[in-house]
Amino acid sequence: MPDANQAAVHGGAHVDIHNPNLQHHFNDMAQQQEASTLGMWVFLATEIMFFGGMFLCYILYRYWYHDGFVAGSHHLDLFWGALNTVILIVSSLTMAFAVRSAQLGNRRGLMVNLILTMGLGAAFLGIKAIEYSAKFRDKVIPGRHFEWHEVDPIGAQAFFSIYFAMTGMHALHMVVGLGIMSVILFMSWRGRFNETYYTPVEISGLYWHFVDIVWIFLFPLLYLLGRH
Amino acid sequence: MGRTLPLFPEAASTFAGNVDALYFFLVAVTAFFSVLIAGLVIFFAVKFRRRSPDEVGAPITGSLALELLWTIIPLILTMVMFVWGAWVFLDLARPPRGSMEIFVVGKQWMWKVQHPDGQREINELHVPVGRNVRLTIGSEDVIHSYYIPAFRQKIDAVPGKLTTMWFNASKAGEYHLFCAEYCGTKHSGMIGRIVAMEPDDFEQWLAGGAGSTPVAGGEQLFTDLACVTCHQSDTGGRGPVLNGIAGKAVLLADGSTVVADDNYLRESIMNPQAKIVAGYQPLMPTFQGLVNEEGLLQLIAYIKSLPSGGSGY
Amino acid sequence: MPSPHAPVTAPATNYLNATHGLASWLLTKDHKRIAILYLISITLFFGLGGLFAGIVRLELLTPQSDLLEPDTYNKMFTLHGVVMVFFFLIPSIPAVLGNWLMPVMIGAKDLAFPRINLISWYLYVIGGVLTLAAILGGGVDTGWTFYPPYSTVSPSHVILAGLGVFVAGFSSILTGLNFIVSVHRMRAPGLTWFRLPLFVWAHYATSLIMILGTPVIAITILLLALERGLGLGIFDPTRGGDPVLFQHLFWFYSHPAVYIMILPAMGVMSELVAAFSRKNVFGYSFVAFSSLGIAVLGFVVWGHHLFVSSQSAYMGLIFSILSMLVAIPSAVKVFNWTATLYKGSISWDAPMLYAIGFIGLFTIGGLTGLFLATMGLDIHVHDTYFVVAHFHYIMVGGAIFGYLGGLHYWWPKMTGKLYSEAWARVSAIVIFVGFNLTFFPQFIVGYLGMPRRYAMYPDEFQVLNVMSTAGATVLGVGYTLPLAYFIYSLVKGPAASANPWGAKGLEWTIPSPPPTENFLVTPIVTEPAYNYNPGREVEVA
Amino acid sequence: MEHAHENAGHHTHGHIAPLSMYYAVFGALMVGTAITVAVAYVDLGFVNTAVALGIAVTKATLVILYFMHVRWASRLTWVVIVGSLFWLILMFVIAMTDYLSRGWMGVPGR
Ligand code: HEA
Ligand code: HEA
Ligand code: HEC
Ligand code: CUA
Ligand SMILES: [Cu+2]
Repeated sequence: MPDANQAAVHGGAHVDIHNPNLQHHFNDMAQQQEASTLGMWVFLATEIMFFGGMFLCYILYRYWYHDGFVAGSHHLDLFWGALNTVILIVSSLTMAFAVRSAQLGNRRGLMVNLILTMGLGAAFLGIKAIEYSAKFRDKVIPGRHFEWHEVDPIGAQAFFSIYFAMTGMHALHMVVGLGIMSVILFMSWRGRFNETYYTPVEISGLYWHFVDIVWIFLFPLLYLLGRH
Repeated sequence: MGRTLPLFPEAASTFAGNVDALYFFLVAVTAFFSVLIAGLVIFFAVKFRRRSPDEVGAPITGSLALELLWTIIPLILTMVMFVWGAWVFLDLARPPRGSMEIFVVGKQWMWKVQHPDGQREINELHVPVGRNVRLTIGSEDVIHSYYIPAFRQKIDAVPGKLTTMWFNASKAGEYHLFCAEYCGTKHSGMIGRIVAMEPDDFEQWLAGGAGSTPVAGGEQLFTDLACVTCHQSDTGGRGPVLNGIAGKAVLLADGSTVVADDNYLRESIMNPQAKIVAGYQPLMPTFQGLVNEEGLLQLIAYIKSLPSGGSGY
Repeated sequence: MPSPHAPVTAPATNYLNATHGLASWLLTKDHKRIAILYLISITLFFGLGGLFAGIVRLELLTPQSDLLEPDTYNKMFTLHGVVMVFFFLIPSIPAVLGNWLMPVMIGAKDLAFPRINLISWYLYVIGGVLTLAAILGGGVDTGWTFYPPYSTVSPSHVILAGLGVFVAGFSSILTGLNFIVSVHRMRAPGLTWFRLPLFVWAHYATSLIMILGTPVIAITILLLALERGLGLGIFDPTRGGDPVLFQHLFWFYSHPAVYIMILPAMGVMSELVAAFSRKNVFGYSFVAFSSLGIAVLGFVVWGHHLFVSSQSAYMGLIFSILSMLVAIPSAVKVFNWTATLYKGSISWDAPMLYAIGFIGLFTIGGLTGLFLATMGLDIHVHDTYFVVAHFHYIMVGGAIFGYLGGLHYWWPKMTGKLYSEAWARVSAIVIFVGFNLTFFPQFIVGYLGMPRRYAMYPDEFQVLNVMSTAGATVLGVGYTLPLAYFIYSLVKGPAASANPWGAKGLEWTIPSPPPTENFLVTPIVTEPAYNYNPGREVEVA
Repeated sequence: MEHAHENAGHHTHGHIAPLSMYYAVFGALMVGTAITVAVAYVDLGFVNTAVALGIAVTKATLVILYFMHVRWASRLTWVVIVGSLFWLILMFVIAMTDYLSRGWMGVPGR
């Protein structure tokens, strides 16, 4: 290959070679930013498949145990579920604002919005905890002590197994999200971001929105279908 | 200690020959391509060996004609394999009507068998030569697999459902029975014998002490488990009459229909509320834990034996 | 070794000696050093997996279970499978050779995310430690496939081992992610897709499988752990679950995963065949696209593991025909490599011996895969030694031969040292002979009907099993030889020139071993890969 | 550094959308949520499911396109998203085909 024709650093790139945020193995900020966002999207693709495995379980058992699933979803608290949906959507909005503030180099806006986002995320988890404890009280925890006096106990148990697996995984992602947000908040407090460099904010935002999207599906699938 | 070196398994069922023919076809294809490719590689590697340190190869980049050739020929060959394999498979998979039906239950680590006439065996199976035999297989605990190499036949025993296999023994003799799906500690001890007997010998064997038949056992259970309280033609009302439902389409409460095959009957007993029969309430309790897999098979046999019924096989 | 081409004295500092101390290795972000970390760790796990294999083979010397209790035997083959698959073969080529070479081959200073690359190695180690903990705590006995409901009730350390696999899975996801982003965003100027070495294509395809498949096994194993640990009812039929659903989810990953194991080896093969016949790979674009074809088609054939599992017969037929189709791109590759040799300038160096071995053994392994994909036949041979022979032919005869070939080929580049060519040839031959003696008899004993995962077996299978055990002994010796002369070469081996094979490719334009940043000046690529005859490109029919 | 700013501004800045867009999308998401909840109280048979899933898909699409800026993203990003969703559906379809076609042969376990 190009034994003979190795050339100097490729043209046009050295302009921002001095940007302190440029890692040495990238040619320029554009390349670095594109790589990071692509990386995040590829990671989200893996997340889609990760949750996808549980959605497949959901589809199959809903098809098998229609009545048990309907009965199970009647047992969930629609009020809390809907409230959590609203909370997450608002948090997505504040997250989007956080990214926008970062794009504009508005550090205060960035931090305020991050804090709002985190607060909403924590509220979501708090409500989830309330819901979970109600389930414990009603003894609809799958396993040996599962109690069910309505139709199709086996199907209902399958429903609650899926319910806990899916919402549990989702909640775990929220917890991770809160961790990431704390780091971003810390970094922005330290003034690490400006309008030329805010990629971490942007890709953390992508993650947060993804977790929101998962809930956008979980809410109707678990709480709503077959209700009435 | 075995000092023999067998190279080919005994063939003792009607379709063993078909499976073996297919096998030989694939062996031939494999041998042909392996020899062809190994031959070419070695031939080229010798003929075009490097003769001076700076020598380079000829500038050949490719050939569309060759690419097409070695796409299409393997494609054709694999399609032959598929069609032939599917043909053999469909034969292996579909028990003919009127087969003699034997119930098999796998549990860690044994195979329990009940014949239609009531004989029971463990880790053995006596069958007559020349008759279609159909096994209905369940599992008490984990997944097992009923495997008779000499018959080239195998099916998993899956807990929570029933599976089927059939064969027609073509040669009297004793053959291996293996559990082929890993099932825990004594998986390799979950083995036994298949004894294929001439029809006369088999009749004699049958005569030697039968217990109660599966149908009779099922009838007994039907009373003991109080199924009768709801499912009796004259009590009318609580539960549907079971006469003649086996093999027929059942209309369900949500408007769909299912065929009442063995697995539907099984589910109706173990998880009755998964599918509610149209016009009835979900009253029937689950019998999970109250009846074991053998009992289930007997109940199913009994339901299928009810007048105007028929399994459809 | 051939006559060293244009000997270049290596510069005083290179990536190996640029910094010193353990911390400089354990905290390195240099893809080449991470590759070395991987090399060491997977070798340890290979030794461990091989140890378990040795125990399995020893037990199978006699029909009775006399050396081991059946329980111990079950743990041995389970651990052998788990360690070999998840901790050796899946990371082997991608994480060692791929990590080392991908940035170099695309003319970059490093992978896109060096820190994530290091994290991925740590995840691998954590996964390995969890699995080791499971082993030391008494082992697992579910088989590497972890099928419930047995795995839900098995009295062994399923959750711990499962967690190990789960964590190692994320290591593999991150590697794949890094490769994909790097290939898209980090290629040197002029390095268009169709100028990439086929090694890069193969790794790109592998990465697709890693990112789309691995998460599914992660969640599957997690669900299994939740079922076992917390009593959720996902796969257990007594709680309404379906054990066959686990099999679907498991094989949705694990069939494509077998292509994670073979595609990188195929990438190595393309490099070896080109370098040792000094010729461009015949039908470059067909070989390149067949990698993608295998990756994509490989995702839709998983049900061929479920032919007797009570899967619907019609779905079985669909899986069968799709499995036939996935064989076509593999066949295309084999034929193209063979054609590459035609009118080449072929040297018989050790890497080429492995390459030749690969072609033959992979052909046999692949074609016996077609026996299994043929439904009427798989009913009989499913879960017998025929299957065991099939996958060892591909995984040992194919993937490991590819790995060893690649390791021999790039060793001088990675370490700057030359190993003993004579010993390398001897070991290639010993491994080839030992391998066939071990696994060929298993085809026969498999068709005879000997089920796999059997600690005891009927007497008449003994002779074939003795042959197999004898072969495994030879094979084990064969594998220790490279270990010995590679280590020896590090101490006493002569220094390697920049391009000892006279091969083409960006990696051969930089010193051996290269400096930390690979290229002091970013290369500009102006020609296709394997351009051994600049300016003379002729198409012949 | 001034140059750096300019150059980076060309390549690295994602699209900066006006605030009004965010509010509009947010409003749509809220309305969608309200509709799904409301529809759940009316029995429309299978239409319930269709509406609920339809709205969920729409909401997700809005989030992806606007909050996650995919509308302005490179073609490659689109490929990644569409590709992974396609893969997911492939898994659903193939696995469910097995379950739906069980029993067609009329042989239990086939
Ligand atoms: C690297 C690993 C690897 C690879 C690449 C493959 C490749 C293939 N495998 Fe294999 N397989 C395994 C590893 C692998 N397998 C493992 C580990 C198991 C067991 C898992 C377990 O249960 O523990 C298994 C099990 C397995 C089964 C299930 C068996 C059973 O349990 O009953 C099946 C069934 O279809 C199968 C088929 C195939 C096919 C069709 C290919 C094809 O991709 C092969 C294609 C290659 C060729 C065809 C050769 C090249 C072609 C030519 C030289 C030209 C001539 C070509 C033609 C005429 C077509 N494999
Ligand atoms: C990458 C995959 C891989 C590899 C390389 C191997 C390698 C070998 N395998 Fe393995 N095998 C599997 C994957 C693999 N196997 C899988 C997935 C299963 C199924 C498991 C299950 O059923 O769940 C299986 C099952 C399996 C069985 C069937 C067990 C059963 O069903 O009961 C047997 C039996 O002979 C066997 C034998 C061997 C042998 C003899 C080797 C030999 O090639 C190994 C030779 C290697 C050595 C002897 C080590 C050499 C030593 C060194 C290199 C020194 C280095 C040491 C240190 C640095 C400490 N294997
Ligand atoms: C408490 C009353 C009750 C008892 C006891 C009972 N069943 Fe039922 N069974 C019903 C009702 C009601 C239905 C119809 C609703 C449904 O499908 O669940 C039914 C349905 C069935 C069906 C499906 C019938 C069809 O037409 O498809 C089968 C088979 C069956 N029962 C078998 C049994 C067996 C075997 C037992 C005993 C082990 C048993 N039942 C005990 C009430 C009962
Ligand atoms: Cu029962 Cu293996
Ligand atoms: Cu496979």
